[in-house]
Amino acid sequence: MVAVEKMVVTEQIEIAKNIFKLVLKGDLVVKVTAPGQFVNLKVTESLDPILPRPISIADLNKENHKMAIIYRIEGRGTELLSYKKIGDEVTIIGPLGNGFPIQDMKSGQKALIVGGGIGTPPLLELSKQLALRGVEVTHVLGFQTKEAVILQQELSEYGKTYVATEDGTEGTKGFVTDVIDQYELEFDRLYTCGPTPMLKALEAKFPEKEVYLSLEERMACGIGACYACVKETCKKDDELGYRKICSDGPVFRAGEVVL
Amino acid sequence: MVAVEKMVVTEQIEIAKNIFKLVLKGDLVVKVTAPGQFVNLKVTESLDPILPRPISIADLNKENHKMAIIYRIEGRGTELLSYKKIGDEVTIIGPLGNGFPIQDMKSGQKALIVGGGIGTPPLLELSKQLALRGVEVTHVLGFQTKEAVILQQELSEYGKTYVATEDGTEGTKGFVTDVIDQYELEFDRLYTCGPTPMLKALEAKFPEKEVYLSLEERMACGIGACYACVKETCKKDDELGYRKICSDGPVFRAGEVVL
Amino acid sequence: MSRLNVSLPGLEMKNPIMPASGCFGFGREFANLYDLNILGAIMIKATTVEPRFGNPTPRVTETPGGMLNAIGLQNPGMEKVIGEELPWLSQFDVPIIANVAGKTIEDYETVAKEISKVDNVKALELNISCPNVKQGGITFGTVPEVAKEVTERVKAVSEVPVYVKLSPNVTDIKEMAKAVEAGGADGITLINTLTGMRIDLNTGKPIIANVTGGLSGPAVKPVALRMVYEVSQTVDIPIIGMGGIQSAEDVLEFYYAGASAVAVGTANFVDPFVCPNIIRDLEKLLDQYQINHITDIIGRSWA
Amino acid sequence: MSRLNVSLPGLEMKNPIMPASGCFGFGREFANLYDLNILGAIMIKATTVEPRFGNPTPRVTETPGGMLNAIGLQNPGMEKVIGEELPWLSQFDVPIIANVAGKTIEDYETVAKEISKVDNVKALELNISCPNVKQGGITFGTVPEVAKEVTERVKAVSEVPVYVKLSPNVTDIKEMAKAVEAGGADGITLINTLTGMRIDLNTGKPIIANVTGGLSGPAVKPVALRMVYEVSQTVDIPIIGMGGIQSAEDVLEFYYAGASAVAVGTANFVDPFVCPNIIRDLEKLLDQYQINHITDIIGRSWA
Ligand SMILES: Cc1cc2nc3c(=O)[nH]c(=O)nc-3n(C[C@H](O)[C@H](O)[C@H](O)COP(=O)(O)OP(=O)(O)OC[C@H]3O[C@@H](n4cnc5c(N)ncnc54)[C@H](O)[C@@H]3O)c2cc1C
Ligand SMILES: Cc1cc2nc3c(=O)[nH]c(=O)nc-3n(C[C@H](O)[C@H](O)[C@H](O)COP(=O)(O)OP(=O)(O)OC[C@H]3O[C@@H](n4cnc5c(N)ncnc54)[C@H](O)[C@@H]3O)c2cc1C
Ligand SMILES: Cc1cc2nc3c(=O)[nH]c(=O)nc-3n(C[C@H](O)[C@H](O)[C@H](O)COP(=O)(O)O)c2cc1C
Ligand SMILES: Cc1cc2nc3c(=O)[nH]c(=O)nc-3n(C[C@H](O)[C@H](O)[C@H](O)COP(=O)(O)O)c2cc1C
Ligand code: FES
Ligand code: FES
Repeated sequence: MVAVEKMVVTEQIEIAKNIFKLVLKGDLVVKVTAPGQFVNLKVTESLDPILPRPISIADLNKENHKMAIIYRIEGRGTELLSYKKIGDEVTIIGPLGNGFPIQDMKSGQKALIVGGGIGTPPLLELSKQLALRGVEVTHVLGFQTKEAVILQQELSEYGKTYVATEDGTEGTKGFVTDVIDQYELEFDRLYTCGPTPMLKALEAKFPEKEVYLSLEERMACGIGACYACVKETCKKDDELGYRKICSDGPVFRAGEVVL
Repeated sequence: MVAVEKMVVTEQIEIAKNIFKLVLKGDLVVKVTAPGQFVNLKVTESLDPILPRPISIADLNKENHKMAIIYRIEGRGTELLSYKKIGDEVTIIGPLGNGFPIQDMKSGQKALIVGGGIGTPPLLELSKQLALRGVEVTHVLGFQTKEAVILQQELSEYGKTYVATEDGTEGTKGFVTDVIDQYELEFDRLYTCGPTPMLKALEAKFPEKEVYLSLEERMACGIGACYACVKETCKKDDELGYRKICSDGPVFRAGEVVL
Repeated sequence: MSRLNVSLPGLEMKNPIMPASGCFGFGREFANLYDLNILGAIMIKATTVEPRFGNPTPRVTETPGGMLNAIGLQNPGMEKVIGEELPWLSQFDVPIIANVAGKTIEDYETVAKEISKVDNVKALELNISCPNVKQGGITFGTVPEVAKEVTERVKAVSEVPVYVKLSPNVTDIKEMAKAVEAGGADGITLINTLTGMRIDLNTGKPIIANVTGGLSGPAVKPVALRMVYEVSQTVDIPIIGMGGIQSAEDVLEFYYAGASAVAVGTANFVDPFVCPNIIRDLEKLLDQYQINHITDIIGRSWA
Repeated sequence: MSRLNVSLPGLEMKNPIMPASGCFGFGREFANLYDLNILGAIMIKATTVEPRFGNPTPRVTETPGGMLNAIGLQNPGMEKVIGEELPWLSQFDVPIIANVAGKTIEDYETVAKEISKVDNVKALELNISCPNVKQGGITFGTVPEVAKEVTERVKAVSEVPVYVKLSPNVTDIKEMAKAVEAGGADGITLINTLTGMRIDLNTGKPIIANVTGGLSGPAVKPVALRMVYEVSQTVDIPIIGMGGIQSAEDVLEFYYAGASAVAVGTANFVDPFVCPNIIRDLEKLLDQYQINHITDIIGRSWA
């Protein structure tokens, strides 16, 4: 169930250029049901900016009621967020969305987790939970350049982690798909989050496989009431013809909605 | 000359119920030329609220670049101001206005200083400077009730200080005019700042005397450019027919503008 | 006795607070958050004859103190709204105001006729003012004669009172109000959104895929108040005011301006619990300002 | 060569940034703060035939993301403006745009004729859109035929190019723009303020003594951008855009929408140094977005 809560900042660190990890404490954490869920975050109590920002939950610690989010400064909202100090309060609406399906993954099965840029954060909690289930996890992360690389070390804890950079300053030069080819990576299921071109490439590359994509769109309500964040379904005869990213997603099976 | 400066909070204390003293440090302080000048204060860098708040300078220390303002929580702006902590920055536009004339007051002359409620703060610096010139200062302060009394002690340092409260919980029961009658207070010049009914009463009571009133009006620019804060002149044949409170005032000789 | 209960044509309400159309879907999402029974009424999402997908995305963006939307009246169509959404909503003891939209007058008639038969639909809100639909829509809302005609024809087929929702994008809102009153409207709701735009600095192109969108939120509150003030003194039918309401204080302001009830739109996105919060705070505010009953203050600002 | 210089009818400007009428008086106060020579132009306070005292106070109040004003065109009258203010302004190498207002068409003609003779007045801005003057004013700005007539008659007597300032309080801003273009306008400035209102919770009465006031500031920016976008694609004369500009980024947005220069109003009250700051930042912004010259991006948002 969705709650609104003033959560307290317990940590704020810049983990890469303009990319921050913010740890928040509050009761809302215990309501999170799946990796890949997100929250809607009010960066200020004032009306400037007015709308909350959707940010994925990157790391969860239900026991001590903490969760981490990892965000990049994109505009004014995330900039203001980066000024929050330990002890400050942040109003959070969440948890939102359905997250990645993991209950049906069995010990010994292989999951390939592919992250692109600032799409990587929700994959951290995903990987942790999969590993906990005994799933064999492999990560492929794509970034523009060395300075933008995040979570490589954290993810390595749960499984082998490859990195690709567009300019070749770290890992394989090229894209995540180049890494997958290069190392002939195999999997029972692929989970991914990142820029749309990357998601499209993966969807096209593995038409026969089980691929789960986490999507983004500009949102208002975040709960499914305003129809801001819809995507058309791929099947033209779908009963609804559309899905809401916020409440039906943000994670969809590849082939469900038009990217 | 008017400057815009981010001044730093060095002190913030609640001196009476919902009334705060805020001390700010910055170079702007040395530009202040007279007691009774004010500043326009941005309570936030965001656009909520958007307009700066006019607040009088209550106390000045040019040597260490500090000034105090004393304000009451009236609405959202002053409420937000009250949350500022030591080390926070506040954007100040100022100094503004002309303040009280004191250069022509000579040692030994008598000044009666009359403050009403939250109009009292600018009178503190005024009294200090008059006392420094050897002027004999007497204060009469009017408040609604005991809890609202401010600056009684501070002003006592510079001269005798009477208090009136409407409900009689402190000092004389009644208004400042009652105190003046009761103690038959005499003066060469009267300076006052407070609610309009009080100013009107004083203006009417001493038609033959030199009375200086500090006025308020809703402002936008604070520098005389927008014509938000005009008052009609009393003399119908006045060349302009109006005065701007922000730049021609906020202090006027009684009889100059229509209250 | 409650100090907040309000009676308007067709509507017996516990309080004058209702979510605005398009900002609350058909209530399902918010029903997960709180008990909808506490609401005065619910204005459901615009309903058209056929299902509509709406506009391409991005459909929303933020502006200083407000937001733009160009949803494009996405809705599952009259049949599903009547067959699924309204029956589901009937579990709550809350009057439903059905927002009716269309491309032609016939569309309005069709939806109005069918949807007004549903038990829990206690009033219609004719959306003749949606700026985000290319055909029809906007003209109805800006030409007094056309507005009057739509109103008349819908009144002729509706089984419940008809409120007409006015667009603020007009030179003279009073003319529009008089026209729909003459057309038989039982009430007026206003304002819908102001047409606005925002441009992406990186691309130089409009952020909203539909190019322009409707501006809502606190930024438009002064315009909404002015229109409620003008219209309430011009017509004899009640007004449901909206535009930027975020707090119980804002509700008072709309009442002083002349509203008889209010709707809350954008604020539901900023805080999904805003409606229950306002209802809770409103009672306290009446005490603070020594108001006996909310209806006592309608139009207090009038000269 | 400068990347910011802009030529418009009558106006050779170092840059496209100018303070908006009514937000800068006649420049004296701001001249104490910075060298006015850096400005692209100055739009001076509305000038009428006779001196005007304006409306009772309170004349301004704040709203979410904006403000309301009802100054009521206070000004010292044509004679003093021509005899004192403009000569004083002539010390600066900055073109002056004289904002002309009146109650009757004859008033406009009289002021236009006289003020356009002054050397440093390089253009007129016909204020047919001030919502805060009870007689005349507002009608001129909302009826296309009347707007056209005022424009024609002023054009006939003016010795400098004439820009017409449009009101946003209209159903169809394109109609208005076409009318004044047909009337011979050399350019269009927009937007003036949106009519709005705010009520004092303690008294239940309007805060602005004039009851309603003009809404300006960031809150109106989306409406202003939309109108610049619409009008710039409708007429062939240049547009000076305004409404909520606070930063160099905002200036780019107006250029993308179709403006050929911009004016800054309310922001001068929030930061009196906003114009020099914008001019400084604009150059950097051109670098950041790899824009060669500011005029290259006019209307980039058009489809
Ligand atoms: C489900 C979901 C999960 C996300 N998770 C993360 C995350 O873990 N880390 C992270 O850094 N970013 C994440 N994003 C993107 C993040 O929401 C935007 O970067 C952020 O809203 C930008 O806000 P801003 O004020 O800094 O930028 P501005 O551009 O100033 O924002 C203006 C408006 O546009 C919206 N907006 C801008 N970019 C986006 C975007 N890409 N997606 C949705 N709305 C946008 C903002 O919410 C705001 O309403 C996620 C987005 C979605 C939809
Ligand atoms: C020259 C001058 C000196 C002042 N000095 C002091 C002082 O030393 N201490 C103090 O407590 N107050 C002083 N005031 C009053 C102070 O400006 C207001 O109390 C304050 O602006 C209220 O802001 P708010 O956001 O809390 O209230 P809100 O009511 O939320 O303010 C909304 C708007 O109204 C304006 N406003 C509200 N009340 C007043 C008012 N009385 N005068 C002018 N504008 C107002 C605000 O500036 C703001 O634009 C002074 C006013 C003036 C004009
Ligand atoms: C996302 C969104 C969708 C809307 N959809 C509708 C709609 O379907 N029908 C309608 O009449 N108004 C619609 N509106 C307008 C609102 O009902 C309301 O009139 C307007 O937003 C002003 O109120 P607010 O400032 O409280 O949001 C919509 C507004 C928003 C923000
Ligand atoms: C206090 C004030 C006074 C104004 N006076 C005038 C005026 O005399 N003539 C005029 O054409 N516009 C006047 N305007 C309108 C502005 O020039 C401008 O069109 C409007 O404020 C929108 O721009 P902004 O949002 O940058 O303020 C005034 C605006 C304000 C806020
Ligand atoms: S953001 Fe409102 S439906 Fe998804
Ligand atoms: S506040 Fe602008 S002239 Fe006084």
